[in-house]
Amino acid sequence: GSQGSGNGGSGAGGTTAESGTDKKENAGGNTDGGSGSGNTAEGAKDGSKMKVGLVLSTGGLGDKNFNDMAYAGITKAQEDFGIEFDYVEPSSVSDLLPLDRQFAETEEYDLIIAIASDQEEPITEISEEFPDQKISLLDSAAEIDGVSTVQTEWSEQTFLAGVIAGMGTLSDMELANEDNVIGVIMGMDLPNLREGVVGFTAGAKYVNPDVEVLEGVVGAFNDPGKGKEMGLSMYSKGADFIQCIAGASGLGVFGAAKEADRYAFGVGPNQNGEDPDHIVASSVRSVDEMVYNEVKSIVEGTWEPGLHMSGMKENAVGCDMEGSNVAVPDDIKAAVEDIRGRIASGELVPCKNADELDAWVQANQYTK
Amino acid sequence: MYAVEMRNITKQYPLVRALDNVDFLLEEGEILSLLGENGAGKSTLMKILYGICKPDEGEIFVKGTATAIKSPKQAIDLGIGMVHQHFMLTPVLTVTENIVVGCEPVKGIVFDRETAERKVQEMIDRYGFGIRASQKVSGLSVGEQQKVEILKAIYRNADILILDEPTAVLTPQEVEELFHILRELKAQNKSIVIITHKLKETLAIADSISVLRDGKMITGHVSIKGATADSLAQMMVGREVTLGVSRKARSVGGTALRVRDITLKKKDRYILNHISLELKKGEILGIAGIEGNGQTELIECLTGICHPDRLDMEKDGQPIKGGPDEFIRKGIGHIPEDRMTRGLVLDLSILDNMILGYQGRFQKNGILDRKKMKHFADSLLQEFRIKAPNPLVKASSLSGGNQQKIVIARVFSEDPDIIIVAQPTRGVDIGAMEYIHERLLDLRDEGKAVLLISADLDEVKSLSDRLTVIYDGELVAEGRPEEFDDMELGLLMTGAKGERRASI
Amino acid sequence: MNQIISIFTSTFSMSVPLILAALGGVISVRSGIMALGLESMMTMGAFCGVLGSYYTGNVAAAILCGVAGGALFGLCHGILSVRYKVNQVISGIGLNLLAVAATTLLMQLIWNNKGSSPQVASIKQGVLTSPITFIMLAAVAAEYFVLFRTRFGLRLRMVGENPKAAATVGLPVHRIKYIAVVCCGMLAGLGGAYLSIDHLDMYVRDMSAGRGYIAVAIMILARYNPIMVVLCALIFGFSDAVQISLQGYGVPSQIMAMIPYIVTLLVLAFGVRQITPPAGVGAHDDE
Amino acid sequence: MSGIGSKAPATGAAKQSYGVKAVLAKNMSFTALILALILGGVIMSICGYNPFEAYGAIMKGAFGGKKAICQTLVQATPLIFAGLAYTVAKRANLINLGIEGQLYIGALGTSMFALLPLNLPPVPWIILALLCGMVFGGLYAGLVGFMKVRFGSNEVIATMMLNTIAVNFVEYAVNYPLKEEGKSIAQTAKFAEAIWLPKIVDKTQLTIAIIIAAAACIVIKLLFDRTVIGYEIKCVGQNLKASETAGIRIGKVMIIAMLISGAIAGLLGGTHVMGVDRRLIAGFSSGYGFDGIAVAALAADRPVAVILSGIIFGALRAGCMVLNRTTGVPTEFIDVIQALIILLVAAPLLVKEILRMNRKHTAISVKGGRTA
Ligand SMILES: Nc1ncnc2c1ncn2[C@@H]1O[C@H](COP(=O)(O)OP(=O)(O)OP(=O)(O)O)[C@@H](O)[C@H]1O
Ligand SMILES: Nc1ncnc2c1ncn2[C@@H]1O[C@H](COP(=O)(O)OP(=O)(O)OP(=O)(O)O)[C@@H](O)[C@H]1O
Ligand SMILES: [Mg+2]
Ligand SMILES: [Mg+2]
Repeated sequence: GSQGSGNGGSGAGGTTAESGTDKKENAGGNTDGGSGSGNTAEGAKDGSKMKVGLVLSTGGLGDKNFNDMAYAGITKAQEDFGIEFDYVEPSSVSDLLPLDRQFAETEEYDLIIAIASDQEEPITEISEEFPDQKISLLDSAAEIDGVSTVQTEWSEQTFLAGVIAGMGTLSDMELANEDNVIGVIMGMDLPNLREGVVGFTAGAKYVNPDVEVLEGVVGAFNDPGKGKEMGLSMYSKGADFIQCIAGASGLGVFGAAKEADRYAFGVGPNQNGEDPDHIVASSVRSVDEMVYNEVKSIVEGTWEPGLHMSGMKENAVGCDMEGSNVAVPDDIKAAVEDIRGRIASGELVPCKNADELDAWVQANQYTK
Repeated sequence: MYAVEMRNITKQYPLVRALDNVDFLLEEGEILSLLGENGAGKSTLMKILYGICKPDEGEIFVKGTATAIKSPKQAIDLGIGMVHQHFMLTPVLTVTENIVVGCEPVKGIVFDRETAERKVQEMIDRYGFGIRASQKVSGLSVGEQQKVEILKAIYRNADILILDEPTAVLTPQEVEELFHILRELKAQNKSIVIITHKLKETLAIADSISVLRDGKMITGHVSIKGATADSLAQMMVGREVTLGVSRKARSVGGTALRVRDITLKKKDRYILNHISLELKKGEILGIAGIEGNGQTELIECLTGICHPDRLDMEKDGQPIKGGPDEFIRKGIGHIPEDRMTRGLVLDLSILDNMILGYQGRFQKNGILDRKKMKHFADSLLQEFRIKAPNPLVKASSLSGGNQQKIVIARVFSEDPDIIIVAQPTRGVDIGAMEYIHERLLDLRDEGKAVLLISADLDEVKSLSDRLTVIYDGELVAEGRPEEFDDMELGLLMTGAKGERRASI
Repeated sequence: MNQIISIFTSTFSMSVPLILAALGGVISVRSGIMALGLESMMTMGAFCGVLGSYYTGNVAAAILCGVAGGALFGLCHGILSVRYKVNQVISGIGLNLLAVAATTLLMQLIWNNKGSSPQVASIKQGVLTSPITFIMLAAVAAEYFVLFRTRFGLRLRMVGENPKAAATVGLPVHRIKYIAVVCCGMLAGLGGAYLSIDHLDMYVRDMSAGRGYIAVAIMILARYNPIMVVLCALIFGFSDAVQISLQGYGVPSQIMAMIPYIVTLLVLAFGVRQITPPAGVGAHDDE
Repeated sequence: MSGIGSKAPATGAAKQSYGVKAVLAKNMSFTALILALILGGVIMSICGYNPFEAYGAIMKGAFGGKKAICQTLVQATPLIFAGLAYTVAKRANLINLGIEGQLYIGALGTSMFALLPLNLPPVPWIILALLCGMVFGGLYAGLVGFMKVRFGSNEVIATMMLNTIAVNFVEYAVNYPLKEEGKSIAQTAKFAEAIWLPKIVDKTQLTIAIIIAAAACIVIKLLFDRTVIGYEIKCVGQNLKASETAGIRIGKVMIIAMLISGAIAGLLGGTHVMGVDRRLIAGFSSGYGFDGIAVAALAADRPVAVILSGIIFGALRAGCMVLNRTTGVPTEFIDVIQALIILLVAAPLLVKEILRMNRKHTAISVKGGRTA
C-alpha cells in the first residue's frame, strides 16, 4: 500500500487536542465583497468578515496530533473572532503547490496558514506569485519574503523527556530497572524526526552521560502493530523509558509499555491520558496555539512577516506531565524545571545534530 | 416410449444459429449415432440435453415426462450421463477422485478413499482398461484419459448415456472393447447416443442414426439398416465424398531428414529409447501408435521444442539444432497434435493465427505488414474453404474442424521441405478430412517429406508409403502398409507383438 | 536470553495475522478465486472487531463482529467474481480501496475522528495465550483436514481446478465457491481482529498496513498449502522480528526494513520454484 | 413451425433501439461510470451530505476553467503511465503489481542523472535523464521477468517484495547519499532549471509529461498492432505452448514485456520528479502503481483507452481538491466513488442487472418460444 503521512507526523492519541473534524459550516464562499487581499484586516478586531485558509500537512485529519491540533486552533479562533475558514488535506507532497495556489488564486482569503516544512517551497513560489497574499508557515525555519514563519525546535521538544528518562532509568521509580538503557522510536526515518531523537538523547546524556539510548524506526506512521513489537523489543533489551515519535504507530508503543509494564512518553499534544499509569509525560508542541495566534494577529492587525520563534520560552514546546499518574521523584521534577529555565533563557542550547552529539555532551553536563 | 424426446430445439449463438428447430428422438434400449460435419450442432444438442447449455426454444421429454433441464445436476438426477468431447478432467487429481467426485463414498464427513479406489479399480479391471485407480490424471495419455471419461459416465449408472466422440483417440482394439461395453449396457436396456466421425464405427455399433447439417435435423430418427459408409457420408455432407483416398508415391527421392539415436529419459525411464529414422523426399512415413508411447515427445524433439539427452539430426546432410524458431526457419513444418494448446492462440484473430510461427515473413525491421497479412489470410480462407465470417474474428469462435484447417493452411502455405504432422484429422469431419488428406498427398507428390503420426489406423494406412509402429518409446516394426493387417498392427501398438526392433 | 524470547514472541505475534489471512487465501484460491482482496477483509475485520467491542464491551462479541466483517467482504468478492464474473484482480483491488475508504467514513460518523478509534475492551493476552492464536492453530489443522481428507474438500479442489468439469458432474459450483470465499473472509477478518482487539485495543486507519498483500505472497509461496503457510509466515515474521531487534546499530533503518522482503525474494528464487495455482483460478463454470 | 423471432438473427434483435437504455447498453463502461457516480451520490446523502454540492465542487475542480482542466491533466499524467505499464505486462499475461516500486526506482535513476553537474543543453539533457529513469525502471521490472524465466518465480510475489524494497531504498537514498545539505526534509537538492520539464501552461504543474504519456499510449498501441514483438507478446500472453511451438522465444518475450512495463513506470517516476517536484522526495507517489491497475481495468487493457480512463480518474482527483477546500464533504467519498467505478466497470453484468437491462433478452426469447 501507500506510505503513511509525510514529514512532520508525530505522536498521537491526545486528549487535550480537540479531536475530529466537526462538519464544517459551509464556507462555499460568501464573503460579501470585503475580502480582496487583506487590507481590510487593518485594525479590525472583529474578524467576522475575514476568511482564513488552512493547508494541513499530509496525513490529514484524524491524527490526533499535528493536523487535529491545527484544526482545533482554527476552530477556536472561529469561535473567538467569528472568522470563516476553509481547509484542505493534501494527499501527497506533490499536491501542496496546487492546493496553496488554489487558495491564493481565489483572492478570498485574508490569510493562508500552511503547516509543516515540506510546504516551504510551494509557499515560496506562491508568495512570489501573489505578493499581496498574507501567508503564515508553521513549523519551518525558512525565511521567505512576505511570509510569517513560525519555527519550533524538535530538539527542544524532546529534550526534557530525555532528562526525565536519563535520570529515571537509574532512579528508584516503580517501573524502572537497573539497566542504564532507554529508547526512542521514530515512525519513519526522517531528518526532522531525527532531530527529535538527538534532542531526547542529548537530554538524557545531559543528566546521565553513560546512558545507552536505543533507536528504532517502525517504517510507517500507521502501523501500531509493528510499533508495539518495536517497543517490546526495546523493553526486552532493558529500556525502561521510551519516547515515541511515530504518529499512530506510537499507539502501539503505548500498548507495549502497558504489556511490559514500563514507561513511555507521548508526543505532540498531551497524550498522557492514553495510559496515565505508564505515560510519564508528553513532549508537546502547541500547534493549536500557533494557529490561533496567527489568526489572532491578523484579526488584531498585528500580523507581521518574518521568522518567528516558538520555543520553550514561549511555552510552545516542552514537557507536559499534566494528567499522568506516574509518580516522578521530586529531584527529577526539580531538575526538569531547572533545565526548562536554562533552555528558555538561552543558557542551554540543546544539540540538534547527531554528529555533534558527543562533543555537545562533553561540553554540557548538568550540575545543579 | 422414447427415452429422450427433444422438440423444436433452437439455439442461437451471437454469430451462428447452432440449432434450428431440431427434433431429436432416442428410443429406449437403442444405440443411436448422431452424425454431422464439424459445427453441425451435435455437441450443442447434447449439451442441451445434459443441461450445460440452455436452449432458446424447445421442449425436452425424458422418459415421457416434460422436463426443463437447467443444470447437469438435474440431468444426472434424471439418469443422464455424458462423455464430453473435450475432456472434463482435473489433471492434478487422481483417476479415482475424478471419477467419483459428486457421488463419493464417505465415512462420516471424511472421503473414503479406500472404498472409492477399490470400486474404481474393480471397474477398470472389469473393462480391461489397464490404468491404476490411484494414479494422477496428469500422467495419463490422451487415450487413457478418454477411458477415465467413459468410466466417469458409467460409474454413475446412467440410463441414458451420451458419448461425444469417445473414439477419436482410441486404437481399434480399444474401440472394440468400448463397443463391447456399450452392447452390454444396451442389453441392460440403457439408451445410448454416440457421436463419431468414423462411419465404420457407426455402421458397427449403431441401431439407428440421426443426421444434423448446419443446425438442422435432416433425417429424423432412421434405422441403420441398408446404410453404407458412402450413403452416410453423402447424407452428412450433402454431396459425394471419396472415402479412403490412396495414391502411391511416384518418385521417392534422397534423404530429407536423418535422425540417429534420439534418447530421452525422464526419472530413469526411457521415454524415447534410441530412436533412429530416415525420411525421404517424396514419401509419407507413417508412425502408428497408441497415445502415450512417446509420440508427443518424438514430435517435440523433431521440432526443437524439447531437447533430448541425445539428438543427432541432419536435414539434407546439414546438422540442425536449436529451438523451434531454428527448425521452422530451416523449413521443417509442424502441425501439432493438439490444436487447442499448441496450434492456435484461440483468443487472437484468425488473421493473427494465420501467421503464427511465420510472423518473421510478414515484417520489415520488426514492423508487421498488415496489408500483406490480410491478403494472405483472405486467400487462405478461400483456398482451404474455412468457414469464418471474416479473418478478424477470434479463432476460438470457429468449430474444431475449421480451427484445424487454419493450422494446416498456415503450415502448408509456407511450403516447408519437411512436414511433421500429428493427428491432422482428429475430430475433423469427413469432408474436411478428405480435403486434408488430398493436400498431404499433393505435398508429397511435390517432393516434400512428410512424417505422419496418427492414432487413426485407417489414416496412417491409407496415406503412408512406409509405416512404422511406436511402442513404449521404441520403433517396433517397419514395412509397407499393405504388409500389416489391422489386428497385427493393433497387437504391435499394444506391445503384445514386438518381435523386431526397427531401425529405419 | 530475554532478547531471544522477545524475538520469538515477536515472530509469533507478527505471524498470527499473516497466517490467518493466508489460510483464508488458500481456501479461496483452492476454490478458484484469487485472493487479492485479503487486505480489505483484514481491514474490515480489524474495524468491525473494534466496533463490536465498542458497542458491546464484550470481547467474544467483538471477535465475532470482526469475523463477520471479513466475511461480508469475502462474500462481496465472491458475488462479484462468481455471479458477475468480475476480473478477480480488479475486484480485489477495488474492494481494498473501498474498505479503507468505507471504514474511514464510518469512523468519522461514529467517533467523529477519522484517524483512530477510542480504546475499547480487548483481549490483550499476548500472543502465546491469546484465544485467537489457538483458533489459528485449530484453523490450520482443520483447513488441512477439510481440504485434503473430506468430501467437501475434494469437491472444493475440483471446483478450483476445473469448474466446468465440476459442473458437469453436478457439483453446486457457485455454492461451493461462496462457502470458500466466506470462509476466507472469516479467517482474514479474524486476522484483522487480532491486530485491533488483541494485539492492540483500537482501530487505526489503514492499520492492516499492507499485511493483506504480504499474506497473498505468503500463500503463493506456500504453494497454497495450509501447513506450508505457517512455515512461510514464520520465516517472514522471524526476519521482521530480527530486523526490529537489530535496529539502531548503525545500519540505516530503511536498509534493515528491506530484510524480510529480501529474504522472501531469495526463498522465492532459490527455494520455491514453479508455483502453479489451481488451473481453474479465474475461470467460470459456464463459458 | 418456426416463430417470428427465430427467423431474425440475434444481431438484428440487438440493433433494435429502445431509446436511452439501448444507448447505455452499448456503452457499458460509460453506463457503469454514471451508475457509480449516482451510487456515490446516494451514499453521500445517506451519510447526510449534499451530493449536488459535492458533484458541483468536483466538476468545478475538474473542468471549471482552464486551471481546473490543467489540474485534471496533471493528475491524470501519472495514472496514464501507470495504467499503461500495467496493460503492457498484462498483455503478456504477467501481473505487474510492482509498478509502485519501478516508478520509484525510475525516479531515482532520473534524479541521479539530473543531479550530475553536466550542464548539457536542455533537450538532450532532459531526454537522457528520462531515458535513465526508463532504464532503471525497466531493469528493475526486467529482474522480475528474469527471475520468472530463470527460476520460475511467481511474479506477483516478486513484484510485491520489490515494491517495498524500492520504496525503502529511495527513502534511504534521499535520507543519506542524495540528501540535500542543510535541510531537514528527506529530499534531494533541486534540479538545475534546464532540466525541468517545459510547462505547457504557465503557473500550473502541467508539463509536456501529459503529451509524453499520451504518446506512450499510442506507441504501445502501435507496438501491439504493428510490430512483431507486440504480436509475440500477445501470443505469449494468450497461449504459452502455442507460442513455444511457433518458435517464439517465450523467455525473451516475457522479459521484454516486463522491461517495457517497467520502463513506462520509470518514465512515470522520471516525469514526476522532473515535472512536478523537480527533485526527488521520499514518498512522492500516493499509490500510483495500484491506481494504475484500476485505470487499466477501466480501459479494459486497451492502450489508447488508458488515456481516457486516466483522465477520468485524474478529474476525480482534481475535483477532490476543490471538494475538500470548499465543502465539508469528506474526501473519502472520492475513494468510495473510485472503488465503485472500478468495481462496476468490471461488472457489466451487475450494471445490467441493476438497470434491469437483462429483461429485454429474456422477453424476446420467451415470446419466440410461445410462437413456436
Ligand atoms: N459457446 C459458443 N459460442 C458461440 N458459438 C458456439 C458456441 N458453441 C458452439 N458454437 C457454434 O455452434 C455451432 C455448432 O457447434 P457444435 O459444437 O454443436 O458442433 P459439432 O457438431 O459438435 O461439431 P464438431 O463435430 O466439430 O464437434 C458451431 O458453428 C459453433 O461454432
Ligand atoms: N465464446 C465462443 N464464441 C464463439 N464460438 C465458440 C465460443 N466458445 C466455443 N466456441 C466454439 O463452439 C464450439 C463448441 O465448443 P465445444 O467446447 O463444445 O467443442 P465442440 O464443438 O464439441 O468441438 P469441436 O468443434 O472441436 O469438435 C467449438 O467448436 C468452439 O470453436
Ligand atoms: Mg533502567
Ligand atoms: Mg462437437
